[in-house]
Amino acid sequence: MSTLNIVNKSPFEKRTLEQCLKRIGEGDSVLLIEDATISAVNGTAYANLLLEASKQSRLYVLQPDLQARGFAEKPLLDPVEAVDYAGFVDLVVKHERVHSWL
Amino acid sequence: MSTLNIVNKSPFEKRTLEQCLKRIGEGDSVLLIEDATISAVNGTAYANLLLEASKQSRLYVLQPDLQARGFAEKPLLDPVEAVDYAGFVDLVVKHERVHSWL
Amino acid sequence: MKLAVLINEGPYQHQASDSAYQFVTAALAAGHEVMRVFFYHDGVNNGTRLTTPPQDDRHIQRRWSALADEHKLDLVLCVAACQRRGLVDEGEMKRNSKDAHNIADGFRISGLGQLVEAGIEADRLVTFGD
Amino acid sequence: MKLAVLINEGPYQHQASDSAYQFVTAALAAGHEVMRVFFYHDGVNNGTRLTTPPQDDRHIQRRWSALADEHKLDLVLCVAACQRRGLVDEGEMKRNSKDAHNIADGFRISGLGQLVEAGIEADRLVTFGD
Amino acid sequence: MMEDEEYQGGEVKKFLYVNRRLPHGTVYALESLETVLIGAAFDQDVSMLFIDDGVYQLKKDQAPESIEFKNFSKTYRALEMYDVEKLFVERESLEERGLSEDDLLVDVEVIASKEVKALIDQNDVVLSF
Amino acid sequence: MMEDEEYQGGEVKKFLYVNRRLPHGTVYALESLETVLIGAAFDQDVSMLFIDDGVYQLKKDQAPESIEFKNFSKTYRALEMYDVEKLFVERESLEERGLSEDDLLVDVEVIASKEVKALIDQNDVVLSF
Repeated sequence: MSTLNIVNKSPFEKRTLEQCLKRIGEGDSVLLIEDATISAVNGTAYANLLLEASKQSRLYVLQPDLQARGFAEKPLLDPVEAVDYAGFVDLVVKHERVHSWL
Repeated sequence: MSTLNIVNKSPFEKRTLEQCLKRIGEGDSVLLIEDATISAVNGTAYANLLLEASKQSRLYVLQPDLQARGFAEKPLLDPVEAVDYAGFVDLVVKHERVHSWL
Repeated sequence: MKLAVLINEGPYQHQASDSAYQFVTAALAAGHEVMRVFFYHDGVNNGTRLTTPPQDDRHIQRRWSALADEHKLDLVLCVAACQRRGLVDEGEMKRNSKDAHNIADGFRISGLGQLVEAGIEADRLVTFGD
Repeated sequence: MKLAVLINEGPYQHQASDSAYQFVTAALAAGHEVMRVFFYHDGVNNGTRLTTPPQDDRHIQRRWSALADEHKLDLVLCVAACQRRGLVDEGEMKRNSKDAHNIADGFRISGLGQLVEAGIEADRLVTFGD
Repeated sequence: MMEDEEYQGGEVKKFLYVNRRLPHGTVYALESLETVLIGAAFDQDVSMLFIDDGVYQLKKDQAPESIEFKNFSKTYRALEMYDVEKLFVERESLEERGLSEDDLLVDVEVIASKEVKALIDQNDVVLSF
Repeated sequence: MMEDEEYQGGEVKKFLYVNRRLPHGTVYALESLETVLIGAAFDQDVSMLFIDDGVYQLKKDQAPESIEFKNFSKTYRALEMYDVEKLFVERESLEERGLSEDDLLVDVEVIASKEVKALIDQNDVVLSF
């Protein structure tokens, strides 16, 4: 697969998520970590942004960071897959390069 | 005057400016410093946000920070007044409190 | 007027400490009193004497120390933030069994209460951060 | 696979160093090689041995030092970033006429070229920052 | 620091702590809370306002043990013992995030966005990290 | 660091430096540039991409002497001497900010937002601070 894009900030705080999503496409993936994990939860104002992106990119969320913020039990957006740190490592290995959007 | 609100981040990077503007009103002022200064320049996508806010709040921009970023000669939005650090100090003195939106 | 300043970021990475320095200099020039500059969070990193910035760049720590010396400024580093980040004076060195200290002239380490006190006693508190 | 990691923020203020630590631990557990962890910008602040975090909290520096010891990790602090922020080893102490050093076990100070080299030699470079 | 607890200034000011960031990703939420707790010893009039991502600081079920962080969220429940009883949360901030009062771990007063200015205007000192 | 300049690995990779932040407010623009300059000694294939607020790094007339900062913006003009000749700027990022190519202090290749992915895909290593 092409690029693993990592986003770590809440879309309510910074525009990083939308700035990342508009430059990626077929074969790219997005991994939400740290404060960005809350955007994977169902029902936020940015849900559509991710649903739209899921049409061509795979979306992942780092479960331990979501759990830290109190969302282990809340339903996630359908196309988002939860991974742990081992899964994070696998994603890095499977993609050709990693791009951290800081 | 009521509150001097300080914003220091670009509206293209963080949502701080809009988050500040929607909670202030009559008697409040906004001082743009550091990376936020570029929003005072004419012609950016966030010009209307500031023009709207100027209907009830006074807007200031820290000139040395604007100059650092190469905008000393570019026209500013009409309602925005440029101040130097001495002017920044005066604004702090003239308002009842200071609120830095970090 | 009596002013106090809060700085939440370290030197060089963010403009916060620079902006605060320019603000304090202008406030003093205008005849105001700056009763305290409180360094919190990564802001405590401004207080190490071990930096060696490039010679053609500003020396943020020395600039603060010189200003403190000239104007008898009270530069306070938050003790809890110092402990998390490795800012140490002689007292902290002994208390925490460390083998070195790194605090610069003109800075002192004290409690967060000094920030609250500054908020009470100053007419205005101005915060600089990220 | 051969991995390299870049950390751009100091301990405690941002999650970057924590995330990187968990990632490196998981990578090692999965049998990958981590050929270098490079600390740049405020990231160099992870390498001071003078921190004393609260006893019920994680000790970020010691955790890195222990991991380096166990897995022969190469933890490199960028020299230019160290000079701006006050991270000093014995060599830097002498070169810059400082009176103390504060670098922790398992870290070394070297040039930015070590980051570029990591980019060349590793199969993947993963960055953690603010 | 014992000296902090002996403030005899007598002056009482109204302090507003404005919390706008998520917990854990940065240290600000924790260090804001520590300031509030220390400040309680000064017998000032303290309010806390949670807007924007700050509302996540009060989310139930936080389990930062998953990333080896201390779980300080329970401390918000102890604020009452420090006479910090005025916790304000902005309704619009909750709604945008798909959250409701039931998701919060303490009792709060929910206010509208347009009431925030009046709250700020009532205070002497505003601290926002 | 002399040892940096003696890299004998022989391998050539394509490095893309992605710049997305304003200069001066944070140190990232300066330290990204320093990495590019050091990296030049390794004879790699280097490109720089300026998107979002990163386009401000190339703004003419920067005068950070006003805040006692070093003016490193002239260094972008020296990149050619280091064989760093591929500077890409995104058109949409310029437009949103009311800027045009004439505002920039170096010659660049202006590309459309939808071309960014292809550029990234051509590179082996992406560095973004």
